Amino acid sequence: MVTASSLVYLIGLPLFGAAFLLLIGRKADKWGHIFATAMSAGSFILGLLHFFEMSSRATEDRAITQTLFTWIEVGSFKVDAALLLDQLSICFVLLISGVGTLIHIYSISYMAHDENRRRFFAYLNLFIAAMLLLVLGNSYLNLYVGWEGVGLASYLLIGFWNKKPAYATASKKAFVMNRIGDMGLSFAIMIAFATMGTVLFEGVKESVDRVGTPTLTAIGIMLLIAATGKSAQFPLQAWLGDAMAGPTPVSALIHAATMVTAGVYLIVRSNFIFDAAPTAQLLVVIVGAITLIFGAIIGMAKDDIKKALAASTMSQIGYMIVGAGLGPAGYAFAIMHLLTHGFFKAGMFLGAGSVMHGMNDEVNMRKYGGLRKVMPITFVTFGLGYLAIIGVPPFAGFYSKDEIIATAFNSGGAQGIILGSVTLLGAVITAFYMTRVMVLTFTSKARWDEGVHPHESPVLMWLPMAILAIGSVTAGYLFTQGDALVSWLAPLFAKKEEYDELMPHSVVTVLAITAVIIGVTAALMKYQFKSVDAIAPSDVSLATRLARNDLGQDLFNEAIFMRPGQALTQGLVIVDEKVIDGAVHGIGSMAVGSGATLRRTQSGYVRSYAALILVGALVLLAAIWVVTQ
Amino acid sequence: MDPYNYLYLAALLFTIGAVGVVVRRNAIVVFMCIELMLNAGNLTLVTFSRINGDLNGQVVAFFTMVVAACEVVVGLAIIVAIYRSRRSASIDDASLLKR
Amino acid sequence: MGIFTSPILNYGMLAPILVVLAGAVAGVLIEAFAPRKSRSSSQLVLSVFTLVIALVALIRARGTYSNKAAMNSITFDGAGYLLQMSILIIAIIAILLLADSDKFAAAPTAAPGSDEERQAQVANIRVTEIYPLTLFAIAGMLIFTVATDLIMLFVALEVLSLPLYLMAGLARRRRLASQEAALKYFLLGAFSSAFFLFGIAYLYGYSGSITFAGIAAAITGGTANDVFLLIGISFVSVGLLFKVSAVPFHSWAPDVYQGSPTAVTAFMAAATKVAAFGAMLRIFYVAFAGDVWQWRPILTAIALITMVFGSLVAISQRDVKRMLAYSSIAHAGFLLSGVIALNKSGLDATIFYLFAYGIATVGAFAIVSLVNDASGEVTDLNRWAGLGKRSPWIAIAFSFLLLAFAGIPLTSGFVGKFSIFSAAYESGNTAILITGVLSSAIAAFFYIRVVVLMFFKDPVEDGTSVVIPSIYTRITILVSLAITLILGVFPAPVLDYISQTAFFLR
Amino acid sequence: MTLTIIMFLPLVGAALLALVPSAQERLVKQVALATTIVVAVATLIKALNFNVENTELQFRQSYSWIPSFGINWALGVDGIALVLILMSVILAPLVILGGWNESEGGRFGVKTFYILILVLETMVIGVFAATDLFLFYVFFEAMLVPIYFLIGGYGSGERAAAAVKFLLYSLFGGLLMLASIIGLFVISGQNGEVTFDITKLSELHTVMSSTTQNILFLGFFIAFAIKAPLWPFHTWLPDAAKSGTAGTSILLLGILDKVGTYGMIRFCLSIFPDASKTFTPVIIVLALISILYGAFLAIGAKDIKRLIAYTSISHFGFITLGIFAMTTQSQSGATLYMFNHGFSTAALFLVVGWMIIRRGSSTISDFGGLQRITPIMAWSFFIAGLSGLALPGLSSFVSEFLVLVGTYTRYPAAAIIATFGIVLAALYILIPVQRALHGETTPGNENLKDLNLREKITIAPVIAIIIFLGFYPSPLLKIINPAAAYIVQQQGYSDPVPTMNGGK
Repeated sequence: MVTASSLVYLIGLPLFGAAFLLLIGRKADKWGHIFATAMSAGSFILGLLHFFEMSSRATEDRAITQTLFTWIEVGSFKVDAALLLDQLSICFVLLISGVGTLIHIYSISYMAHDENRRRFFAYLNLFIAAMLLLVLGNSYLNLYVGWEGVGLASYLLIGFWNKKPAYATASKKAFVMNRIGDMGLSFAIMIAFATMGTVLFEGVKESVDRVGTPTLTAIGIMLLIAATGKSAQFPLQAWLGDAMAGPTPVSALIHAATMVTAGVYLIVRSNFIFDAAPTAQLLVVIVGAITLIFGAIIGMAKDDIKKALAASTMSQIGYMIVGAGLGPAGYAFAIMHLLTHGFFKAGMFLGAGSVMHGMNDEVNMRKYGGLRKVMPITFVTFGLGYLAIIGVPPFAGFYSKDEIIATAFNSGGAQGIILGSVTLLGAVITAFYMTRVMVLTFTSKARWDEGVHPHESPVLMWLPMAILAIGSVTAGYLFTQGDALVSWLAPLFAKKEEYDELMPHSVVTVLAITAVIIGVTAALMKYQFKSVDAIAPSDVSLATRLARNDLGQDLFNEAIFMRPGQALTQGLVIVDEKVIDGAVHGIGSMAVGSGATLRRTQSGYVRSYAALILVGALVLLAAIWVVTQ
Repeated sequence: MDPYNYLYLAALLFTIGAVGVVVRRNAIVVFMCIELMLNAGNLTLVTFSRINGDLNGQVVAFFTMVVAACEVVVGLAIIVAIYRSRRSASIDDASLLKR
Repeated sequence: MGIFTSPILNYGMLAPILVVLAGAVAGVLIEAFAPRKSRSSSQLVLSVFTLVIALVALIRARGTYSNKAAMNSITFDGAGYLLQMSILIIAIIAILLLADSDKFAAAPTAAPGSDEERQAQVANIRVTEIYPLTLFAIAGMLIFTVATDLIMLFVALEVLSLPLYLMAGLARRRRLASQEAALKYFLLGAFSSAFFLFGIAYLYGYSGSITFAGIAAAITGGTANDVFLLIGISFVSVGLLFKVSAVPFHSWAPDVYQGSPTAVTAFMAAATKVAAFGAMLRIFYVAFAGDVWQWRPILTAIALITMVFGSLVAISQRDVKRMLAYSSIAHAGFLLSGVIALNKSGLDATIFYLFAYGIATVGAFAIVSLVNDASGEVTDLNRWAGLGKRSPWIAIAFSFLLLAFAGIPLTSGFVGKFSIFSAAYESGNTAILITGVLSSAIAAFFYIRVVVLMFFKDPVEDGTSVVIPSIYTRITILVSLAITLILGVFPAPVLDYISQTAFFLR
Repeated sequence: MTLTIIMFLPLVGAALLALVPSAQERLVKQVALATTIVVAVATLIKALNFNVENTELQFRQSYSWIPSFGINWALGVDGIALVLILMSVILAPLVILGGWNESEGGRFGVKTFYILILVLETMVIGVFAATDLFLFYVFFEAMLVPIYFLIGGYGSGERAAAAVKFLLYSLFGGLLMLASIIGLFVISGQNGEVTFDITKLSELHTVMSSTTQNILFLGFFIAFAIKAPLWPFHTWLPDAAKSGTAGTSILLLGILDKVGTYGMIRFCLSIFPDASKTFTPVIIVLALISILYGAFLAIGAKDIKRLIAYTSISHFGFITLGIFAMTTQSQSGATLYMFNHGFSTAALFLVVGWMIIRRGSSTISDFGGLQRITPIMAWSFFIAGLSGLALPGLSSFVSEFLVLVGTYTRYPAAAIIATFGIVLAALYILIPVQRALHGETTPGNENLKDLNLREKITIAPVIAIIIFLGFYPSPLLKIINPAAAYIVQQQGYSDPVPTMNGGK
């Protein structure tokens, strides 16, 4: 059927689509979107073929590699342009190209009135290509190319409507914060090459047991930094909220389903490093836990539907990171949550887009309400996603989140209890803020602005939402059926250590469901059964205000990085002009000045010249005398 | 008498001449001071000739006198020319060229 | 004693000097007897002819080296041959500038603005005494470089100086300044000659000999009174350093360069420098070599001060001739490093440098003489602004010569600088090397300033224009440019020739 | 076709130009363009014969020039020199084509502009191909003259002052180098025949005292640090870049400044291995300062051309770091960086030049919203900018990463500090991108025209090269690697082995 030599087309199709659409220009305005969608769909179909092919092979033969050419070879540093498709990457390939294709379809309609739709689709294709490269690269350096490539695509798409300065700034902010994370990845690669002489996943994996723990810890921490940048984890999380400036399909695809989960991929891919570096692993868990709560708290206070969803994304990825930080026990669940999240979060974002589409691009949920009746399909699909994310059985999120909470509780000792409690708390808050979104948007009384006539979205938009909703409903069940996903991925990871169950799985399930009920109830009490103001109340608690301001993350960044950075820049500009160039000019003027001074000795009087000669002669005589003595 | 005394005398004459060049303003006087220096040189030469018991020094002195005479010719020509233009023989007046 | 032996003269070796002297005498006769109308042209023809014959005679004499060319007074050796050749070549191209007699006073003896002067101008009297004067000066220079006894040295110094004093005062315009230049040059020149003579007396007193060989022998012997030697070396150096315009004996140079007629300045700046350094090389290499540890530190200090001083002061000059004067002071510093090196490469390098510098200097002053307005030459640099637009070729030529002075590769100046600093470093003199390159950097500053003025400033319409008065000036400029370029690009033949030829007979 | 002939081809073109009447500007330009294309093709053909297996100098030619000083007209190239020559000859026609109208309105007329460029091209080939130190120096200094007139005669603003600053700075460095060259010359004479042959000079270090070596090394290094501007010798560059035309700036930053970094490899390292070792810590610190300092000043720059100049200072910091980190990766990376920097700077300056011509201003804030008005120009600028921030997939990433990874294996701390430069790079590129391309249309920009055909033809190959080499740098690396490895080995270094236990 399909062989390894076709792997390149997974990336090649969308890459070609992007390049072609950008180069051909306006001529393709009429059909560019279809072309791009076809490229993405082609990638998905090829991915499916590969999946079937792969599942038909024996477990140990499943990973395939395609080497295209030698990319960089200098001395012992050798990196091929090579692609690796294994059980882990195929999951991502399908997620990326599948969800990607759906969002292409959705965007055809969503962006129908944008004069630059062709360009938008080119960027989407570029993103798909870069993201596929990220998950298909067989070395950290290849991954790095995709890693920055998705950053670029994200930059272009966030700033798609860059006429608005705030949007342009948001895109720049995202890119720069990502670059900080990328630095971590660079360091990781450098350390790996310096200590192991290779940057291939395989090579590093083989070398792990010959490298000291401190080195592995360092690599692990650097990879974690990279992950925090890309996946908007604490402390590099601040860009994600602003990234909502991009068109909503972008938020769905890049900033919910795929790109932001790259950090999780990186950590899971590097499982062999983290398994051998407990400190790094602990840090991963801590970062995940902090972000989980951090995002959830922000989510409770946001009135902007997209920002609320973005905060939720942050929080959900926190779950995944926690899962990935739990070692062999958690990797598969992290991936599972990643996949289910891909479905339901993308679905909800598309739903949000659909709402905005119907509400004249209004994003403030306080201006929504009562959309249940006018946008029934959106309500249903969004609602299914909602049930999935808060973890109502048997929806997808229930399975994946439940497993992470259980694994957290069972990771042993005080850590287990703390982690378990944090994840449970997260579940409560998730239920609360998602219910809030749900209520404010769909089920509360209408608070529409005048002249707004909400309507259901066209089929091209609701169809992808429906498909994703089906995924949100069924994915969890499918993945856990006979431990399908866990055993699919198992060959990649070390064997789970047997541990004593601190808490039986059934207890965890009960606790989780209880948490959901608490959260939902609280939200209903607050929003469903009370009237909601169309204008956000200003007499709110400090906590709320803090949460509205993203817990001060921007203030913090501004105070700690931006302002000092600007001051440093201004200072250096002055130093350059006054001190360094000043010194250069100073030397110049010194020469000129001393010349002008010495020039005065030339008085024009013969007698003074004669005196100079006389003195000169005497000095000469004296000097020779001195030398002689 | 110790011939070295003539050396001291010559040195004194030379110094007087040199100082004269520096302090006097009249071109003619300055020029005479230079002549004085040349003659101090001559006296030195003759003295050394005596000390060394060698005639060459005296020969040099003769040449010097000839040269000094030539110098007078050239020098006076220049001084006279400049006096005619400026109606002044003060060398301090000739200070157009400076800096 | 008592028996008079007639001196044995080697006429072959003396021929160049004698030819030039004869030409000078003939010039005087022409001045006295030839009709006024044809004087100018016949003097020019005579002078050039004389110099060419002298050059031919010189070339014929090559290889026949002896330190008994005129008893012990003149030594004709490789170095002398090369120096004399340099002087003659420079003189030939410089004397062509004198043909532009419009630049010289019609009646030098008349007071400026007097009736006498006006009559002379109306009668279109052209001064032609300058040719024999120049020839006399050239003869003095030729002797100066080969003189090996103190009498000859002193006489040659005066023979070369006295005509120059007069020539400095011959400018047609700005006569007061010109006369002032003559007066200053004369008084200071005579003053320094007195030092020189006094020094000679003490050298004689020290060694009991008037020949260089005798002095060298006395130094090697080391039994005589060192104080005499010390005074002798110091005061002789004063005279020589004055001639080469080294700091602090430099102060005449800017004033005289500026006040003199530009053609005279060209000749003086180029040829005198060759002659004075030629004599200096000979004295220090032949007579004083044994005493090097005493004078080297002092001369090194003077060389360093001279380089830096010349370069620094040149920056603030507003007059192109004064600027070139200070530049020549700086170059005197560079040249001194060749003297101090006291080795074969120092000798070779100094001779090459002198020739290259002399040629470029003549060319540069020739170009200066081209920039005129109604009242004569324009030497104010500000009025040179935009010359590149007005007459690009002249500006390019001048820039090229300035780049040669600055020592940019592919010009003769670079090869010269390279070889002379190599020689200095070879003798272990790192200070000279480092100061040399640093002051070259300072010097680059003012050379480039002129280039900027000419090319990047817009011209001011004030009547300044470039006038090429005669074919002769054109020849001078072209020859000097060609030699400067050839010596920069293909210096090998000349360098080889110098290194094979240059030596001192002791 | 020998190197000498290739080298003189531009001069022949210049001579031809001199014969063309000045009034026929079009013909003048065509002749100039044709000449540079011929040179580029000739060089490419020549390069095909280069044996990549061989670490020795190839295409050698040597004729005696000034025998008494042991000076030869000696040419030859190794991989490093060849790559730089290729870069120069490919950029030359693009400069002419891209700045087709730049020469008009200059001080010295159209014809002179192209004659200067062609003369410069000869000297550039000479400076990279010279295997005789003296010959190198001659070109090194003589090169200043044409570029000086190009800046001063055809630029904008305070062009004369900028040109003088450039010239004096360079002359100062050049003279320091001259002092060192004289030193070497004399020492070579004291230890056998006088020579300027760099192969022979590289054996001299065994007889030099370490003090002598250090002093002579400094003479060379400072000259090169001025040329490639390294902090704190950099202040001439922003002025010169701002004042020169875009084409001049490409020649200056893209090509001429490489002579500095090239000189460090060719002369500082091979002639003074011990001194290089002594000064490595200092140089690495200077390189790091340059990287960060250049980046910060680029962020603070208000003028687009000054901005590019400061980014170049940062990039030269990377190159210098790579050279002195002394691993095969960093060394190859540094040379590749030089090549790539040439093209990414060329791309930036080309586009910026067109922007400035259209807008009549080089102040960043005068632009705005160009992406909508002139999309192709904006894209070109954006891609050039991405290349400037070393985005993976573009050529500069490969070189920057090689430098970093190579440096890390020997000097981890330096590599880590340098890596912060990549964050700053994102800022200094994206800030002007945002101001110039995004946002509302700034008044005065409404009617700007997008790139015309000539401009598209110019920028296309540059961008193509940037992208192609990002994915497939092997052709260049194959040429560079042996030479770079040879230099590392010649310095007595070998790559640090992976520190893990047991090895493979």
